[in-house]
Amino acid sequence: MSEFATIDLVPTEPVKAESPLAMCRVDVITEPKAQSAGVVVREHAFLGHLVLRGNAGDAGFVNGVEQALGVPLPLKMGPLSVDEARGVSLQWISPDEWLIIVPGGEAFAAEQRLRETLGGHFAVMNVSGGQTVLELSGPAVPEMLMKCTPYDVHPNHFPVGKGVSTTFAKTTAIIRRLDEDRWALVIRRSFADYLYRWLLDASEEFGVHVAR
Amino acid sequence: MLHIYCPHCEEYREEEEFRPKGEAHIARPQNPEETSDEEWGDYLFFRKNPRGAHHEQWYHAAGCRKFFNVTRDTVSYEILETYKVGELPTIDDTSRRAAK
Amino acid sequence: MTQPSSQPNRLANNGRIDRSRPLRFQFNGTSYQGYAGDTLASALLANGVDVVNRSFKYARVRGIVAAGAEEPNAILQLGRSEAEQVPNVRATQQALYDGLVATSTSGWPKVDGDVMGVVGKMGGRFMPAGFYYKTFMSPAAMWPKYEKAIRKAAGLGRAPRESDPDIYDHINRHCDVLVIGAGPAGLAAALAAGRSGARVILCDEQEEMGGSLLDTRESIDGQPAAAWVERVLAELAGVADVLLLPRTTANGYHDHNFVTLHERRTEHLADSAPLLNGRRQVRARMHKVRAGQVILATGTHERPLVYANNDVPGNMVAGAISTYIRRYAVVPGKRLVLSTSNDHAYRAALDWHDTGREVVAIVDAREKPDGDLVTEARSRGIRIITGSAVIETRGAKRVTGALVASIDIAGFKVSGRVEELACDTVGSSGGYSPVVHLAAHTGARPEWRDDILGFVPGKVKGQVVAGGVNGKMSLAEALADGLEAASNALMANGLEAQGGTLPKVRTVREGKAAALFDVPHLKPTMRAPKQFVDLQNDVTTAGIALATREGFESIEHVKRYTALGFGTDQGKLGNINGMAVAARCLGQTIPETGTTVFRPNYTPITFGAIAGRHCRELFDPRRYTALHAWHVKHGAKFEEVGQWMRPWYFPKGNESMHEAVQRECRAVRESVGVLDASTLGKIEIQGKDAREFLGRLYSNPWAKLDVGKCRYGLMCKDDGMVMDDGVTACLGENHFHMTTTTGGAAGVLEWLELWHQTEWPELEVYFNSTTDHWVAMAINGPNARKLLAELTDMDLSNENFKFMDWREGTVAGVPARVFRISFTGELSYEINVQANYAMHVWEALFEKGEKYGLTPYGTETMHVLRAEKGFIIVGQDTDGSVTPEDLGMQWCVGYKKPFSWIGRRALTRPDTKREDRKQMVGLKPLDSRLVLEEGAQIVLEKELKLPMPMAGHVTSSYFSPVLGHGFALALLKGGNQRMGQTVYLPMADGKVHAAEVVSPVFYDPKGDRQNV
Amino acid sequence: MQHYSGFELVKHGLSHHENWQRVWRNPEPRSQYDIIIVGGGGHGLATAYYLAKEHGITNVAVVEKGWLGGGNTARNTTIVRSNYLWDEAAWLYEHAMKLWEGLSQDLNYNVMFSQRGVMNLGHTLQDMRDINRRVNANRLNGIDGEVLDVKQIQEIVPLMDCSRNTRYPVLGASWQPRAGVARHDAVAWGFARAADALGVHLLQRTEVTGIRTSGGKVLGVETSRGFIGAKTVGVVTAGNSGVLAKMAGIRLPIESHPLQALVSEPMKPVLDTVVMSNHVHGYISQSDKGDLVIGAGIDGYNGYGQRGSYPTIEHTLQAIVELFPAFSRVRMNRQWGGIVDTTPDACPIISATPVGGLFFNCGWGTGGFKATPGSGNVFAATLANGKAHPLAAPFSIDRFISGKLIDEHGAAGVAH
Repeated sequence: MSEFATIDLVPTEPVKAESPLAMCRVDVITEPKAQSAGVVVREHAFLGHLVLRGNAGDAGFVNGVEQALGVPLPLKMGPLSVDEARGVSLQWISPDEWLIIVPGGEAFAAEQRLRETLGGHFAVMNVSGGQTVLELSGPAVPEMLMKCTPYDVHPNHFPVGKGVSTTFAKTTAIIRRLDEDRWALVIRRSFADYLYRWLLDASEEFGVHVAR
Repeated sequence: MLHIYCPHCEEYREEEEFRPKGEAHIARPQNPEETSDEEWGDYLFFRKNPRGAHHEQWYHAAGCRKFFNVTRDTVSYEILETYKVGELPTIDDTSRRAAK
Repeated sequence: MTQPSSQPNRLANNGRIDRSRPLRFQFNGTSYQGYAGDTLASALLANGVDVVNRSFKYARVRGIVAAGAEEPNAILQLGRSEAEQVPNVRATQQALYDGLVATSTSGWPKVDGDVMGVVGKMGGRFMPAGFYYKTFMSPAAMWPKYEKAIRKAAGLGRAPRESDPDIYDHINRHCDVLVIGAGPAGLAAALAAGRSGARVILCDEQEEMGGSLLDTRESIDGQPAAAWVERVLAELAGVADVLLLPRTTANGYHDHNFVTLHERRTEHLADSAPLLNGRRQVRARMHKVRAGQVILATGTHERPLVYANNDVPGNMVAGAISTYIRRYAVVPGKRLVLSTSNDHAYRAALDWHDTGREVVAIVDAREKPDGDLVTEARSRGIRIITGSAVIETRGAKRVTGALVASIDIAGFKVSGRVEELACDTVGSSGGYSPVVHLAAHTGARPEWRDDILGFVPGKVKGQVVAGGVNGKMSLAEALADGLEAASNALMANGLEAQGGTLPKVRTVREGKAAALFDVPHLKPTMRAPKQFVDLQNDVTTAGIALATREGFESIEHVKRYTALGFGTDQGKLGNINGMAVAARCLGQTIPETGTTVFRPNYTPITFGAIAGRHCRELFDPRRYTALHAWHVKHGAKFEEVGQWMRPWYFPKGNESMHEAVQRECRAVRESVGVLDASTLGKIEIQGKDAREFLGRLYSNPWAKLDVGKCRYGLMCKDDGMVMDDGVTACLGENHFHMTTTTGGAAGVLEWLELWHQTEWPELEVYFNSTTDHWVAMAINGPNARKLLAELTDMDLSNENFKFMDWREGTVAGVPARVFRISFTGELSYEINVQANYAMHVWEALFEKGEKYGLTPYGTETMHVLRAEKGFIIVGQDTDGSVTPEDLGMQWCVGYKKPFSWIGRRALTRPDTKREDRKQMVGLKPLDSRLVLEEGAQIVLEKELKLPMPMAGHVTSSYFSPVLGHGFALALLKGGNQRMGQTVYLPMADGKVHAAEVVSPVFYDPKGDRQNV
Repeated sequence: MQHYSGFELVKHGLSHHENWQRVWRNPEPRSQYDIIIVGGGGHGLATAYYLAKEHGITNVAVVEKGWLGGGNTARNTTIVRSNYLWDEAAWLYEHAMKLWEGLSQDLNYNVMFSQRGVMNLGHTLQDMRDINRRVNANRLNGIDGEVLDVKQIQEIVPLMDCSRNTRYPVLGASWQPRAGVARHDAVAWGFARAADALGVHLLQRTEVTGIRTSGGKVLGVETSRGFIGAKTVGVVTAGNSGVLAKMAGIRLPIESHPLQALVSEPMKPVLDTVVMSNHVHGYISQSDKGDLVIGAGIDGYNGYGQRGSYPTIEHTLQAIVELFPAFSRVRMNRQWGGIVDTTPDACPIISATPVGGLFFNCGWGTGGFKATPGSGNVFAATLANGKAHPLAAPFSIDRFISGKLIDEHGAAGVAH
């Protein structure tokens, strides 16, 4: 009798997949060209999203995570742990919770590695179907974000490589700063339509381009 | 609008990220079946509701999803300290009077 | 270009208006011309318009008295089209734009020939403060008619009756230093802070920054003050972390230095926001600022003196006269009499004199005024009457003369003979009140200072005060105070002041002001002509005297009884004078009488700006499942549950809801139907204490649930009342999958976290929401197994996949967890797959399901089917006052569980033990075609006699196609004892329905159908 | 008591209003009263008035730390209705409603009670079930009320957006025609004037600093003007009940929260009834002066600051603009906060206490103003007889021990 039920939810043979934005209807004027847009929105769909829970005070856990994922476990709010090349990121959500994002289809492997490496009290939960990532770029992104969140996005307060979970319009979102002028949002599937509409509306004055 | 220091996120966040949860440090009786109706009613409903320093529980709903405690003046709304669940407050009205 | 002659009061040169940009506008149907840079008020004065409104209570004619936010009279209606109407615009704060259309907000048939005016003149005498409390009482039946008349007479402008064409938004800002007010102190502070590398926001409510520097006679660094303003603004504009916000009013100062700044972005351009590079722009934007330090540099408001008939057009605040002359090149009259208690107001006479128009006299309340301005006035040969004041003005629609008399301030009486001076304008000044409003918003009581005869702000944490609002009245003091404020604010932010240099100004020597507020008259207060304290609300010295004599002695009582300060100007001109009058009537000092608490907003703000973009589809999130597009495509009608949009029913052709639901029900009972169950909350639970934890939160036992099994659970609050329910599956020894109600999901997760974090942190368990991760498709009906078999290789045999089992496998090639649970009582499988692949599986189901007539069904059919089985819906069949036992769910209560689970103790309280509590029963209407109304109240007596005792109510009610009759679930007092009895339901239409009390399980009581 | 009428106004007008008498005296406290009422708000003053009028007890003092009617009486949104769900609450509020209907005449003071109707909107199917349930219950309790469909709503409130375009379309409403609004300050002043005329002492600027007891019985109150004795003390101090209870060593099932309200600038009549929506959290009416009077739910945290959080104001106005898009250009003039004492079941506490002779009337939450005459009336009877008036009995503090709550949070869930 097993302690945990694990399952790879990605079909072996390819079937139609739909991202949370598949149903969204766009009804604001968008810029035809990314160059002329103040805000460019691009979805990174179908990535692997895992929630990791565990005891940050336990060195075995901390080292185990790094061993399993190849990136160190962030131990405080803010700085992301990222391996751009492998498309792996690790974000502190709370003192005993982290968000792992891996390339599409790799969530199960990552979970397996963690379960093999880690001992004691921990949890790994797959939420890949429930979240998606929106990349935001363009000169107007910071000001647009100020219309969405009370969190201070000034470079002094929100340096490159930081990620926070905060209030976004009338729901919540994770905001990440990827580099000087690239940002990312991690949003929940069922709120995707609302947030997408909100984003396009907030971006309208700057000119918004949706990259597909 | 309150500006609240989250002891887990270790920075100030806007009130909109949090939800107030009422009086803190209300422990559930260890042996509920042995409590009198008065004791149980007291645990469920009766509150200190002070005018002054209030030890209250908040939930960082949009952030780290942790419950934590706040000592807040219910008249000036000044936040005197925030501390984690399991820790004890260092400030109450007596200590504030002494400090003055 | 038209000649200034078309604007009789416009000067040929000077001023900050642009004579090369004439603008046409309309006021009360007449067309006028003004210039870019005008306010509506300055343009009206330039055109010699004296009467702008009728007063609120006495309908007296009123003109413009001030030049800014403190204006009480010039409250106008703006807008050409119906949708663009804006009520109650203050003409002194409205920039003129081409095509502006304004009308008075009162006056019928026209503002300067108003019939109410007659009523006012006569009736005024019989309408003292609070008169309506004393009359309109009998006969009682007449009050509604009186009230109708009162309402018609009241109010200023009118609301539009069509939707606002404009949009508004919010922006969140953070800064080290927020400077409010861009006058001398504010500019000096912002410059110093900006140069020191701080994040600075500087806002000012006016069209142009500069405040008093835009119309001062003084110079800075040897140049006109306005030139210094331009230099400072230019430098600040070049600093990256400095944000300049003109046309932006700090309207609310909230806790912990949170300040709302209302920026008017297009109100100076047109009735509604024009497009900007082809894109919509917002009419107004609310900046929500969290500031490290707030520097209040809000300056002062000049107090007019209070004397008889001080409301006749042509009576103005002295400083406003200077503003109109120097800033707008408008002289609001021909012959000026100035009545003052201080030196500063002499500027008005000098500015007037500069234009070549006549200054009849300066009437100074002081015996021996001196000081530089006095000397200059003397040197110009202007007549100065000392120890005196204007005690009354003459004139109907414009001042024609002023009665001047020497007065004894201490004795509060006229001490000498009265002289009448012919004039058309009376400027008055009783001193300067610091603008303390914002500081008062956070609860800080203003403090009185005798040296400046005014209140200054009380202490607020993180607030620094600078300039006039800090009692530093002269230009030199204000600039220095601004610098000091900046360095204090910077220090508090851990920054150091750099490059702050004090500009050079020549100090103007001013003599001490006299403490004069309202001016004595020859007649006693109650008999003298009206002396207005609060012009907008027609509050007079007599009204305040009456209030205090009747016993309204607290200033709050005086305010409320007389309406002092309740206008849209919040008493900016009148409050201090009113307090002074009350103080005199009560024989107290002003500080003893106390101040009143000012509230947000500093000046009124449109609802739209406060609401921002959070309206219509952005008012609140709508949540959708991954299958929503399919539901829409297939004509679903939706029901909103929580924020979720759930298919309610799927009408075919022109089916009614009833027909559709009956069809869907039959399909499920007879063949197979499918429900999108994705909105149910899902919580994944891992950890070796997960089982123990479930046992503590659920009312029923969990110790012996095997891996591969599911169980229904009830959750209670610790008061014993049901809060949520759902099925939880044991995925592994230390691994569970919990489901909750759709609306309860977030609350339940928070509930689990609360108990774990605050009561039992020692339990090794973690929770996380997986609601959005999974899509759940519930196939229900006798053919459910056949259908599923076509899409999966799982062993679906009843032996190996029993009711309340779950199995793992693939469905339509997609990895899935399948739960054999049923909310309909039919053979049922709930297929859970990762949301991204759900549409593929759903479509595959319909492909294979065609031959079985697979029918999509919505929440309404689900409700009927579950109710036939007596399954409850938390929130519909319960209301926070229902225990598991009330629901007859003792089978779901672990009385023997070792741990006293949440809610257990409450079940033994006296009231929860009562036999006659409301209990869940079924109701069978005696008329089988009848469907009882949900919410119908149950009584035990057939004949109606109101009031009559009620025994319960219907919680759920439907027509059952399979039973062939209507049926209902109800909560009924002592219901368990009433089986078989007949109860009655009296309805609004007078009908009284009868129903039999039966078991709540109407269909397949043994549960055979779900076990096949 | 000097009589008020239109005729008197004219008469006094001719004498320049120089002969109006004081509406109440400022007496020196006696050392002993039969009954002391702590709290000079609407409820306390009404209690004093009915003690004198209906029970002939005039040796009564109302002890007020500030000015009469200066608490929530001066800070509420003046809505009066009685369409509560549960019998006990409905009976109490209907008792108040009947008193409201003759109050101006009874007090000879125009409290401007305007029965313009109150509408509670439903936006979901469950809202409508709850509305049906409540209206049916009201009808059987002899309280007026009906369920309106969208068309009927539109006729009563033409400016409201009843289309499907709103985020939460209106599905229907409950409607109580006899409900309405009143002039809040006038209620306090009217009761004060009438009570004073019957001999009651109104002691303003007199702060209670302690409650003196002996042998489990109350002896009187310590005040800023010295000790004042009485064998019966009734505490009616909304927003301060906890503080007073502490003085007597009693705990209450009460938490004090800010309740915010706001008004627009005055405008010509545009809304002739009271519209409330619990689902989108906002309610609105128009005062006789022309202001739109707007409120919402309470703020989440405990507070005695008479101000709340800005987001509450934002959400409220979002709801109002959602219901009335034409009001988007209307401007908010002033906002403020009151302090409401909330109980776990959103019903008041009218109760004896463990201290003999000491009674509390508190916990009215957001519903206090509408109950003013009824609350004073039953509390007066309770104080006069030393035992609960039948309508007050169910509101004893014991219910929080026995569990017999009157849960208006439940299906009724209608605030204010």
